[in-house]
Amino acid sequence: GCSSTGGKRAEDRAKKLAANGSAVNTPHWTFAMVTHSGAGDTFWDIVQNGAEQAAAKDNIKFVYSSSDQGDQQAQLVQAAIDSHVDGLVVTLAKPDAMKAVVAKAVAAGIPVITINSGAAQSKEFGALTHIGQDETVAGNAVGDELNTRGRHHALCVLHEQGNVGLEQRCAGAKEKFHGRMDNLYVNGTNMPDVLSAIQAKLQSDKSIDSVVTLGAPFADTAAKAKQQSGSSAEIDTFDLNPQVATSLKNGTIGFAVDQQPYLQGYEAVDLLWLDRYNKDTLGGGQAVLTGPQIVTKDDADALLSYAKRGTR
Amino acid sequence: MSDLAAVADERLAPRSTARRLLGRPELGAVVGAVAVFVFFAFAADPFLQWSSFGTVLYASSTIGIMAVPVALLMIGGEFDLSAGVMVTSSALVSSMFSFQMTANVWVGVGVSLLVTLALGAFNGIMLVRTKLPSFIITLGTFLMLTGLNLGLTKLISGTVATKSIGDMEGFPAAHDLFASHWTVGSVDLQVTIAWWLGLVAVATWVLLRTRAGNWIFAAGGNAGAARAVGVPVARTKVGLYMAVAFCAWISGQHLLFSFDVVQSGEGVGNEFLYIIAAVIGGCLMTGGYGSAVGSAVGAFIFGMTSKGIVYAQWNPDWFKFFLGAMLLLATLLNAWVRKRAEATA
Amino acid sequence: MSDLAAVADERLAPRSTARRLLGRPELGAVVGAVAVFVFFAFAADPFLQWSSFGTVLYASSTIGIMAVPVALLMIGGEFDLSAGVMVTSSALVSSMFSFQMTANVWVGVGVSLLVTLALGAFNGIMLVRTKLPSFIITLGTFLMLTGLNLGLTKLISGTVATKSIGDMEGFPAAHDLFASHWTVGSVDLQVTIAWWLGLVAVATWVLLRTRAGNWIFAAGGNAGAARAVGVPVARTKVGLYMAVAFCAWISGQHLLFSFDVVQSGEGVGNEFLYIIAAVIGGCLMTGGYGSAVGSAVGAFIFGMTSKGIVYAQWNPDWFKFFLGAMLLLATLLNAWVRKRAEATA
Amino acid sequence: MTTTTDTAAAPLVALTDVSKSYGNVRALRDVSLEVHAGEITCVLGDNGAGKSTLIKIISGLHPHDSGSYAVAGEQVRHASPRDALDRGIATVYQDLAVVPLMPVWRNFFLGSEPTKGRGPLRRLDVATMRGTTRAALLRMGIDLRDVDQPIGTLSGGERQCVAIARAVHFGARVLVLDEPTAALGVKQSGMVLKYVAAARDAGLGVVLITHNPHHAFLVGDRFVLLKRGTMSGSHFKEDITLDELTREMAGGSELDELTHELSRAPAAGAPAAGDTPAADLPAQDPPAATDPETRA
Amino acid sequence: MTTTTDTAAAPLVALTDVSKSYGNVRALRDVSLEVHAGEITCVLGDNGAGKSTLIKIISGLHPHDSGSYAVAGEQVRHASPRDALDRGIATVYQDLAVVPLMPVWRNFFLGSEPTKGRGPLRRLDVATMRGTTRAALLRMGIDLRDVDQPIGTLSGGERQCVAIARAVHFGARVLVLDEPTAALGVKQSGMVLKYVAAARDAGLGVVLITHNPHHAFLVGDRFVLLKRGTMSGSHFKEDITLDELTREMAGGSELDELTHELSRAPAAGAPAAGDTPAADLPAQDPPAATDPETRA
Ligand SMILES: Nc1ncnc2c1ncn2[C@@H]1O[C@H](COP(=O)(O)OP(=O)(O)OP(=O)(O)O)[C@@H](O)[C@H]1O
Ligand SMILES: Nc1ncnc2c1ncn2[C@@H]1O[C@H](COP(=O)(O)OP(=O)(O)OP(=O)(O)O)[C@@H](O)[C@H]1O
Ligand SMILES: [Mg+2]
Ligand SMILES: [Mg+2]
Repeated sequence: GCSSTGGKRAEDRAKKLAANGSAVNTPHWTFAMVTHSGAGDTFWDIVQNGAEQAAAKDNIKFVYSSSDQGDQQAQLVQAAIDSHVDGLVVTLAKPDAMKAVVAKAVAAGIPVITINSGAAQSKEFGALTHIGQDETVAGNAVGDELNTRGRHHALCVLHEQGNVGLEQRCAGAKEKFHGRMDNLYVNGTNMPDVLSAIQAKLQSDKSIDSVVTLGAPFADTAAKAKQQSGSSAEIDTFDLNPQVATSLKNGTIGFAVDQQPYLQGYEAVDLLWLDRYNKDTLGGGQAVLTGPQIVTKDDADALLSYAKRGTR
Repeated sequence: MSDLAAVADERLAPRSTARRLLGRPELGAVVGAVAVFVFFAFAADPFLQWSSFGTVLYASSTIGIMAVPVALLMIGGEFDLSAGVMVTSSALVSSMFSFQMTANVWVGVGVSLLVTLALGAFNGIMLVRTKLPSFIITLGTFLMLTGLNLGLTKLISGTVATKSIGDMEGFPAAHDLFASHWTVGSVDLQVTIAWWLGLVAVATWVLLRTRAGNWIFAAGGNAGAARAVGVPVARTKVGLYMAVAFCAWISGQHLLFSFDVVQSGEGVGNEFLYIIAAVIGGCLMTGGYGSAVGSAVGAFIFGMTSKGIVYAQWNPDWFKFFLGAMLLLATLLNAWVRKRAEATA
Repeated sequence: MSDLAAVADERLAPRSTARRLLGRPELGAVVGAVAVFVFFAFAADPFLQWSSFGTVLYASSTIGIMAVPVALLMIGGEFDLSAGVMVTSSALVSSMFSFQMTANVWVGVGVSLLVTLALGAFNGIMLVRTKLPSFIITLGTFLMLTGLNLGLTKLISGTVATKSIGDMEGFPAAHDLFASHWTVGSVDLQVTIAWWLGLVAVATWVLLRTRAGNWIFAAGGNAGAARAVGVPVARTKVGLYMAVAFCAWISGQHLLFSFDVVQSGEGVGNEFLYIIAAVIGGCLMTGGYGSAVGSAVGAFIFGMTSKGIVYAQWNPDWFKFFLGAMLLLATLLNAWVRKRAEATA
Repeated sequence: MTTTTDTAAAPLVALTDVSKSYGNVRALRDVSLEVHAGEITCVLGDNGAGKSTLIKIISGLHPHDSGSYAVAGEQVRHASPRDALDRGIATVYQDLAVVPLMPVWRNFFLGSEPTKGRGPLRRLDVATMRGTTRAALLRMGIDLRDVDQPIGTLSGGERQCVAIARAVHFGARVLVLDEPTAALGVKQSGMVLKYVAAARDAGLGVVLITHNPHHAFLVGDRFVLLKRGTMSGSHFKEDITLDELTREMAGGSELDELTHELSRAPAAGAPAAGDTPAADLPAQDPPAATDPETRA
Repeated sequence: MTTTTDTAAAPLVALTDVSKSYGNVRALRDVSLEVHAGEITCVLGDNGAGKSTLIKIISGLHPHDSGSYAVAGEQVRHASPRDALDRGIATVYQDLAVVPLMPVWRNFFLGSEPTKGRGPLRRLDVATMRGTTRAALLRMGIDLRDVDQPIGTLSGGERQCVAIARAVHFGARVLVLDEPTAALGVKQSGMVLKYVAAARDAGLGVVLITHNPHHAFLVGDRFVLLKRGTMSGSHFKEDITLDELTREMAGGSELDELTHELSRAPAAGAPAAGDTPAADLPAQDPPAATDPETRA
């Protein structure tokens, strides 16, 4: 039987196909991006989408790889150098692990751009420029926003233990937040565990008045946990996805802080191309910031359709 | 042959029913469970609330549903490292099929059942055909499924998560079956708890009272001997892998219908939780020994411990440390109780 | 007893040296390695460069250093799930001790050796004392170490990573020992490769030519029988866990001295890479059979595959899928070659 | 040589020129054997001669490399022991086919469990299983304390008896026994031989492997002698004497030498009541070639 | 009862009122046993009587629950088989203590490997190990194709011979053998008895378990009879006849009945050359109580 509501047909009907195809006639260069992301992370998925779109436009072959272990990430950069790529985009979540190998890339004449984390080290390592937003700064923005909203006791839900980026987000929020902030580690690959852990936490401490999840997929689960444990805490989150946009719209989620991951990927590839093509740089030696942007109910409507197509 | 009469045997020390009960594999684990419960009852005030009990039961049931077939598989002498991601695969198939075909969600659920069973059969058939260790075979499946989950989801949905099917036909009914919950007094009971207990009951019946159960014990206890007396060892093992797949399908549907959306990267690592539950519950790593009830107790111990630490509000940085220490202590207690029971029985 | 003379035996089919070689466990894996190599030589252009060879060797060596003792442990019939995080623990101890005490880094390295060996001894002694399966014991250690790594690092350093010790006394010398590299022609060879090959050689010698090696095989092949003929099984197992700890220390120091800084959350999951390498290299999951050279070949296959996929620039979403498929194929080929070799030998 | 028999029908089991190698070890070469209904075929031979290998081919555990294997005249190639069992061939293996951790009664019925009820309620008939197991073992002189104890905790001989009782219980047409009495006590050995004879009388074909020429000669109808993987002889009972059989099994001339050595040995101890040491010898296996009758 | 002996010194091994339970199974109750230098002590009994349990206590594999255990007059409590080995007690276990996947020569020397070289270069003396293994087995009449083959691929009897050869090779003061000849061929059984006698003559104390009263009577100096976990008798060789021994082992009266049943059985086959069925019986184990001499 067919469903008369929802589904792909509904989506197709709503979909506006964006024009595609390369607009330049530069050689078919290969750019590699090596990040510290785990597999299947929504944030990095959007970064990739941005990079791919720029690559399509600029006639670039785009190669992505990632590992959440510092030494593995360094090896992946080394593999990119071995493959003689024409440009390299890296994240410096673990700057010390990347130092030597980035220097190697620079020495091999490969232009390097850093994105997301590593604003402080980017220049020192010899990168052209840095695009994005330090996780700490994003965290700070959350702390400020919580203060604005008059929260007193927040819960920071880390969906992976020992992940540098997540720790920075929480630490950044804690730094600026005037109230008390607790950490909660959950097993991000096990959604029922996320649900029951947040639920347990909310049951055991009724004074928690806001829950901050560090990734969009966990916001909805936190909302569910809140509902099932009868708590009245507000759910806030880092990053966007269609569900978060919808929830923002209908008020289940208070706010989301967005770093515009699409921009980080898109701009990195585009700037590499500009460097190759025209020796252009952006930012004048300063990092190019892509956020943080606080997204609330008011912006949600506008962003929903972009989130649905995977670019916000 | 007068001295062969079945009178009370002088070579047997008398043994009370209580002691006999204590000698059963799962009842060692029960003592561990009670200890963990008592511990957290004192260490964590909110732990004794009825509502907390519902949360702990839910956490236990999501592991327990898979721990049952994994325990059976371990009794049958094999592992399944792909069990964790298979749950996600099952949810993804169901969601994406319904969505892409704009079909009633029940169609997706049915297709997912077939696909998941096929995955289980693949594991089993590869195992008996190649005679490689199950660790290697299912590790291969694990990696391949992890890749497929991500690759196919991105290929089809364009993102790393599926689209919401919450507004599609058939969703409410499917939600009721796989992800509903009732409120009894102040306890919120998820339907997974019913699935869990049902599966434990069926598995116990199969293990102890059917030919298949006999074959499972034999296949794990001594595959060569089992084959020699005519037990269809290969068929039994394939069947066990399909049982794992079936439960992965249930778990997967729960995942889908309670969260509407499935993240393609989920499930990795959960296979070990299932194995942990089975082992705490008394299954031997080497096969041939264990019980379904034990796996349930193991899942319950795990659920209580992981949630109890949260209720106790201990420093979260040390979460894993406490988890490890508690599990070790529970298992040690379990082993100690069993040894005592055997020695004095 | 004339017919008992040691003349050529009519019951033995003739068997050439080449065939005899083919029958060795590790040489099955070698065929798998060659196949993977040839495959990527065609599929990935950069794979055949000398510089890539250095990268692949380095990747293999970081797994291989740990795969050696893990293989020995598996031959001895046990697992170590804590091997991955123990590497991180070792690096953390070394770094934090030196930094906090403002001591020469060699002091930290020494303390780290002692602490890591103590961790190994803990695993081993718990195992032989409690008689619980090693899966459970080392799972407990794994969880506890994961928690300790994070908890202690945050307690001491305030963040999830240690402070840099790159400017401390003794660092250059320690860096030379654990993390230097030479450039030979256009190949960049890391010192870990030397450590790796050295460990393989020592382990092979121990396994095949010493009493300890005999005991390792016996402890894994039939612990009861070994005990009955007087083999100190418990001591052998504790020793094996300490060997794992020793290699974890080497790996940990490499991690520290090549990156100055250690992330407390790393290492989780690597234990399986070590086990994979050992199993691909022909170690039996059930113990009593395997070789150190095999584990090296297994690590090499894994290194080639994981880096080869990157060199081939395949869609990264499918990385895991390719990895799983390649591993399965390599192991299948390995098993097939061995079977053929045995049948026609 | 064993092609013509008085039993008219095709033999229950007929192996012709069967060979089997394990890797480069040639365990069997061109061995032929026939098993007829109501007859006991004894396979005799030294350690490592290939007797168990032959058994394993008959019972479907190993496929044969060459030669032919017919059951009741029909050419077969058993893919698994199940096939052989389905053709009515029940086997007691030397390296006992039991599952150590399972209770005795489950082991007894393993692979042929009786059930009751139907459909989803079909279940093991546990009461029957326990009862039958206990009774079958009692008949063999084994009084088990508890049929629920794991079979791995039984003594070697008790385990052997379970395996034999099981094969006898399920033996439909052919009963194959690999050294059934090796681990058994005096009483149990007698029981087993009685069972073997009873099975033969009931019309079953029996293959019996034993190192004891006396046991063999007592119940056997034909004797197949293996030596280092090849057939070194095949005799009907009427064609051979116990003495010849023993001598052939022990490899002939070397035995005498040994007998002399041994016969000196007991002299070091106290003299046996009534018997001279030499008179003891015939009664036990190895130097049986020095049977009083033979030497006289 | 076995307290006074002609050998003046303290017995090599003395167990007094030893008991042992496995969980709720009382396997042994108040058993006493002495092993003297230059004597062979036979432990006899039905299946499941507790013989192997007794052996395992002597060899340090299981601790005893109560009673005392003295080696050469000194009270001991072995924590592991290593302790017993260090006190010169070498054992052949019924459920063979071999590691199936290891080569024969490694199994042979397992736990007592000879080494050469010193310091870090100390290594197994592989040449000696292979050579000794091969030679020791050849002496037992086992001509191994390849001492490098995994011991698990040997036949049951071959494996048994390796275990015996090992114990004999390392046996310093006491040699304990649990049914060593059960799986052996005619020739090998003779060899083993010869070894046992030789060990005795060399001044070792030997404990021999067997189900064969003939074997026992041939070489034994004292006999300990176990029945359902308790001692049912203890005799010197001079106090008992083979016939009495056999009768006691088989449990007395029931045996005659059995013998009659069995003696009818072979009559169904072809008549044996020269011998009557009844005359066959004495030569084999179970109904040995009907030895011609006895019946006469
Ligand atoms: N799986 C195997 N792999 C290699 N060789 C084997 C295997 N099984 C048996 N053999 C060899 O084949 C030969 C015949 O073995 P088999 O077990 O058939 O002997 P047997 O006649 O039963 O001896 P026994 O009387 O000692 O039981 C032996 O020499 C043995 O070493
Ligand atoms: N590990 C164990 N657990 C429980 N019961 C055991 C165990 N080992 C042996 N038994 C029981 O103890 C009794 C004595 O066993 P043991 O092996 O000593 O007998 P045995 O005299 O050697 O017999 P056999 O002649 O058959 O080898 C047996 O009834 C057996 O069932
Ligand atoms: Mg045999
Ligand atoms: Mg015994």
